[in-house]
Amino acid sequence: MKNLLLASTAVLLAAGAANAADVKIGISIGFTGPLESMAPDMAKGAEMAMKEVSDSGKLLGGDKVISVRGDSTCIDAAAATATVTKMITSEKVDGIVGGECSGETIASLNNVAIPNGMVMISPSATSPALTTIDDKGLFFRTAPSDARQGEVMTDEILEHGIKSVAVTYTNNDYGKGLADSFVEAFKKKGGTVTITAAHDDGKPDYSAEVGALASAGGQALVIAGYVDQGGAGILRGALDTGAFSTFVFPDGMVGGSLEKNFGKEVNGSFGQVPSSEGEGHDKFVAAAKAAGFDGNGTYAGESYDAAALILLAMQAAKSTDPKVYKDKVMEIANGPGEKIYAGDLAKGLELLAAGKPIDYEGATAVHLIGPGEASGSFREIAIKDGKIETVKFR
Amino acid sequence: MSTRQPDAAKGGKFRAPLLFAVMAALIVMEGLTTGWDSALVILNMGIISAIMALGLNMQWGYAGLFNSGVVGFTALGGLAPVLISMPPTGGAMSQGGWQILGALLIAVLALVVATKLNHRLHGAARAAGVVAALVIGFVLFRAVFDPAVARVQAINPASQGYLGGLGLPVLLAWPVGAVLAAAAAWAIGKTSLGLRSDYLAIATLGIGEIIVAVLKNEEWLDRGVLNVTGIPRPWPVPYEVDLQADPGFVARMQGWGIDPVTGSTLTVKLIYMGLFGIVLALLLWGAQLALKSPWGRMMRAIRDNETAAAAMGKNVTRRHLQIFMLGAAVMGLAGAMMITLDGQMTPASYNPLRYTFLILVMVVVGGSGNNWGSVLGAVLVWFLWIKAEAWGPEIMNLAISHMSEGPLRQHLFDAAPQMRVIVMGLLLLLVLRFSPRGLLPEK
Amino acid sequence: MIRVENLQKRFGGFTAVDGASLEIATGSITGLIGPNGAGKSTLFNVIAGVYTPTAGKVTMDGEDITGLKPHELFHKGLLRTFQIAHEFPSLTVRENLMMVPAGQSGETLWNSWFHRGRIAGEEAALRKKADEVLDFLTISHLRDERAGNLSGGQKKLLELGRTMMVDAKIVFLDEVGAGVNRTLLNTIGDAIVRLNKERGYTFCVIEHDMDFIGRLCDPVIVMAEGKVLAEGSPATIMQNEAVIEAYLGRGLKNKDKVGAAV
Amino acid sequence: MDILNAIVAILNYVIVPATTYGAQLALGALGVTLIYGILRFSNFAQGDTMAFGTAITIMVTWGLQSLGIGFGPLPTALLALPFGIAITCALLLGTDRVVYRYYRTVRAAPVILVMVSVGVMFLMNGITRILIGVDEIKFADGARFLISASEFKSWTGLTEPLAIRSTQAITVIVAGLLVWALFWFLAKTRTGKSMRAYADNEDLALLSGINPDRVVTVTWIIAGALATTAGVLYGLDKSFKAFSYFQLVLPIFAAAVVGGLGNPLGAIAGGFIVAYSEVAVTYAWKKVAGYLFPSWDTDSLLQLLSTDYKFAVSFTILIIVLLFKPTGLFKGKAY
Repeated sequence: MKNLLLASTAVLLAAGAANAADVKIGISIGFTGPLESMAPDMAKGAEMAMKEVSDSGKLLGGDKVISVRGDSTCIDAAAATATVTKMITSEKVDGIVGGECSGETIASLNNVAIPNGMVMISPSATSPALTTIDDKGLFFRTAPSDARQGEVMTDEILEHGIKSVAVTYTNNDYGKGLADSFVEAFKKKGGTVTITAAHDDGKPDYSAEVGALASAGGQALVIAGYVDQGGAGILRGALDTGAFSTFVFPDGMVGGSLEKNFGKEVNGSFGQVPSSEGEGHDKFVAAAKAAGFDGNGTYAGESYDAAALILLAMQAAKSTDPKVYKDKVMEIANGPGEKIYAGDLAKGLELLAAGKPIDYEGATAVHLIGPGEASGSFREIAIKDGKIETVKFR
Repeated sequence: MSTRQPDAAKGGKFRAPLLFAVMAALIVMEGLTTGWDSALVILNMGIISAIMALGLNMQWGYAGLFNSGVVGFTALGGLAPVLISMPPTGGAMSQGGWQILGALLIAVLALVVATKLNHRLHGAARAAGVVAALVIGFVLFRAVFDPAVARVQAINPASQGYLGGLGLPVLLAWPVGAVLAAAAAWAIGKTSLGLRSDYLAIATLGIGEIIVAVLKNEEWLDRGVLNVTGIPRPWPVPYEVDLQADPGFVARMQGWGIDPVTGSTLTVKLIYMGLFGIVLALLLWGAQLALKSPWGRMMRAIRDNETAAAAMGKNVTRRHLQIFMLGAAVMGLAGAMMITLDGQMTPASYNPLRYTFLILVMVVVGGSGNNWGSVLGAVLVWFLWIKAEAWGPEIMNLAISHMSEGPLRQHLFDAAPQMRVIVMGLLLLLVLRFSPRGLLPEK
Repeated sequence: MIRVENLQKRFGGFTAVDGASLEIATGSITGLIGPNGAGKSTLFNVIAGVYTPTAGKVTMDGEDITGLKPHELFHKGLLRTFQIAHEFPSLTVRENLMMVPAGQSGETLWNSWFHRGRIAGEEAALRKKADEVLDFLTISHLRDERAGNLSGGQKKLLELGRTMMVDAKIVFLDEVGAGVNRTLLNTIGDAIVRLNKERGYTFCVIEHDMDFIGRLCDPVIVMAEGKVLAEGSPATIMQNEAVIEAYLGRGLKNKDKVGAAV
Repeated sequence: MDILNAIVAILNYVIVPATTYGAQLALGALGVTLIYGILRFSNFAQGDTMAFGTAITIMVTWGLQSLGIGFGPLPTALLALPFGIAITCALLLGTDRVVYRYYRTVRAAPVILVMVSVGVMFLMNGITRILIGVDEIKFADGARFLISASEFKSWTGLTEPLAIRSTQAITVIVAGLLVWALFWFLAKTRTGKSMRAYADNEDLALLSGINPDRVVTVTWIIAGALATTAGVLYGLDKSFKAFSYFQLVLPIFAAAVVGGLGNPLGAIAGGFIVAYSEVAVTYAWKKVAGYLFPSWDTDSLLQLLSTDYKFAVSFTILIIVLLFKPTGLFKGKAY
């Protein structure tokens, strides 16, 4: 105990030694817990944006950006609240990228960020409940709400001539919310949903779920899950048992591991990711590869954009005070002005410093609507020859 | 158990005040170094953990019942604020609410009939009768239940889709949470308290999981994984934004030289602390009186030796049920308080590592059988659990600072958050080995 | 006092008690002996409510008490001690005694919070009674010791003391002498005789130490192979051919050895 | 034809996956039950022991693969398995020496040992993740299918597919061999007999000259081998993820308790009971019913319980069994 205390004191002293003029950005995502495998790529995405800005030396006259990682656990609202409280009150961060899951995000937003006037930009919380939250203009997200994706997916499926599908979703607010909005939209347009079955992430075995889905039948299987999680388990089971041959992949399922682990087995399947036309995505993936992580990792690009938005808004507002720069976020994300893609942050900072407007596109073609959430322009993808290929943009 | 150990209570009567002073000093140090907001967040959750630990201490410390389903009781308690204080969903009752309640009644009736048949009939007729009652009950239940649930869930699914609550003050939900948990404990106790130690531990582990599974999947009840957000605050607790908008408050804070924003967050947390503190004090008062009374003596006797206690005329089964329900009620109360503090119910967040095993560590570290020990252990362990999250990476940084950049270093850095579970494991093992009666041994 | 009729207890295929019938007279100190595996302990445990019998009946003063639970038997005045001492180790010696009496109002949670005055009065009386018992047993000096720290013999005394906290009608003593030194055994023996004489307790004693049985008990009941073999005064039992056979096996009839063996 | 289709559907979605899963659970439950029988406590750290053993095996597998060593059509991990077992056993024996042995010498109550195993669970949980991280890892190589769904369909002309993965076959075969070896060991060898004697009556066994340290050591070694093998088979068949293995302890306990703690035969039966009921109770029987009774048209899925309650199924069985047979179906022990 005593040694631990000494250690912590030493750490605190060390932390205090950082340059007071530095900009600190918190990253509050679930490094432990059920989505722990997604967190490292997301954090690295956000940190890449910070490094880019630091290296450029152009943020508010050369401020360095320091990343403060915190574990939100994704599922434990109390732990997430404690983490964010610590970030705001003791680390004195100037903005937060996070949280990861919707429930935890709502908790830290309501309990800490809003009362303290802190800006939070979530790269991955997609619950429609966040649309209506009274956030005092402090909360944004670079991932679109589930409601929009449900409609996009419906159109896509019907255009493929598929009338009846089975749906499985990861048993959390993302999966359930997406499945709900999809099923509603799909039924409204005349489609049939044979079964809506949940699957839990990180569970040992999915034979039962696959069995139930197969028995219910349908022309295709919609997997509203995560490609690094239970979604992969379901997909593997459905492929191996020959239960389904066509799959529909929402954003959580479209990622590097889909190509890597399934490849040609899912030829002919299709899906969509929140993204739009442009060079941003490719540039981001290439930069990520150079930095040693997977830019196609789920929500890695959104994390990059979340961090970049905060920093660019600071530059535009000429202030690191969240209460001031929060008003610039929408302006930067939605243009008008020169388009800034991933990797162009230095240029963006320069333009802003010169008083010129920019339209931040970033890695995921950021466009914020309504109360500050991604507009929901989607890239329809199809799997051809084991590769994810872009079909068109919606 | 550890009762044959030499008396660990060295330091005599100053031991407890001293350790509590250390605890206070840690919180104060946290306040001075990291910030008072953070210190109060830890303390408030620490008090709630202390109440959970008190509940578990009643079961494990007084009576020797190994309950590894704490998570289930806290989750059930957490349901109460939803049922009590959320506004009712318009039309939900007429759409299917009554029908759902009717279906539940059918389920209960089927169980009662099956139990009665089990007592009345014999041999093959018994098996056939019980199975028939259950199957017919189940089919009827599903026939009535499923369509009603579908209709309720169809009501504005993005933000409602459940029955909603009664719209009453949230403070009422605290005792209700206790009652809910106690009711569940009654049903569980009736079926599994006769089991021997390890079997009870495993059965409760499973039951805890079942309760959480129900809360996660019954959307008509609590929106399941979609979570219920915006649970109103209890009576004296204001909202920060209201305080910040109140010129009187802002002036007062500025008069004291405190930033109004910080002042508002601190005020809210302090009021919560007061509320929780009152509950904890009441519980401690009750638990101490009970433990020191002949009731406590009888409980300890039952824990020490069930056979002998039965031979001395004590109804062990009934007493076990009593203490099991009492402990569960306290856990349910803590669960309701926690959901009130969080302002939302997220059923997916209930995992056994955090809500069962961590509470167990608190009780053991504090000193099982000692109420003050549970409180001390809870706050200390909670403090450590939160701080280990920060310390883990820092210690790991120190350890790997000599290493050159590379995949191994990156790997170790990424693994650093796992240090907190290792710290907890070590703590539990060290206490069990070297101070099995905990920091504050039972008197 | 206690009448056992045709009692039978089977565990799976094994019959431990096979139709035993016996009677324990009011005011007696009845000894129950028999070779290992004779079924004494099982019989004992059936009477004490630990096991339910497969067949047969147990009555107490004419009332059927078959299959009652241990705590219910306690309320009928039937108390017992254990072969391996069953003290409450973390309670003090005095607490071990004070917990015994039934109907303490402090055993109700409500009273422990809101009727503390009444409890205090009852506790004072109980404490006084416990101290008297400890005096009687000559272990007053141990009253604040944790029972777990007592020696084997002291624990047996404590168990005997627990039966004195209430007005027991009959007390079953299970191998009270096992693992107890001679001096302490004499103390226990004296206490039993005094309780029998002064308070009118009926005792049923299982014991291997024949000296002890011979000094205390009359009559003595002998069991073998789940049945009652013989009953009578210690002296007649020692001479009984069937008893000797049961202890030493057929073919060995050297009576000199019997005395040493049983 | 329809009947054949119905049978194949049941085989494909119920029998084959449940048998594989059951074999994996059975191995895990055997470890739990052996430790309970001989060391007299429920080992809450079982799931994390499996995770640790698998993590080591995966690391050795990577090493072998980088050296270009393979195992033909079989997964390389089977070659690495002995190393995984050896290191896991070393860890378990070390844990026993440092942690558990003390409690045996002071003859602590079983429930204290359960508590201690919770501490060990925390520790192993952290160690495994620090070693190999938190990501999902797939390490199966070699041939993927014994019978693939499309091949089966073209051979038989049935509408229903049947697939048997090679990992499923390996699981059942290896588990079968291991169980046979374990029972042979317990029944025939001197050490095995002394272990059984020790489990039946510790004091008597000690009196008859059995060396308790040896029994304990052998028990941990067997438990380590069972846990590692179960974990590796499971990881081969599905994938490795530290979090899943922690979760796995729940059905494993259910299996061990349903069968009767301390009874090896019970553990195996329990494993299959839990696996089959999880799959069968949540299976939607609509398709099978459609084949068998073509005229019966129903909208219902004929699903007893939604898959959400998969875990609840095993524990409900557990509780029902405990109510009617408090020491499990095969008469386990209670200390």
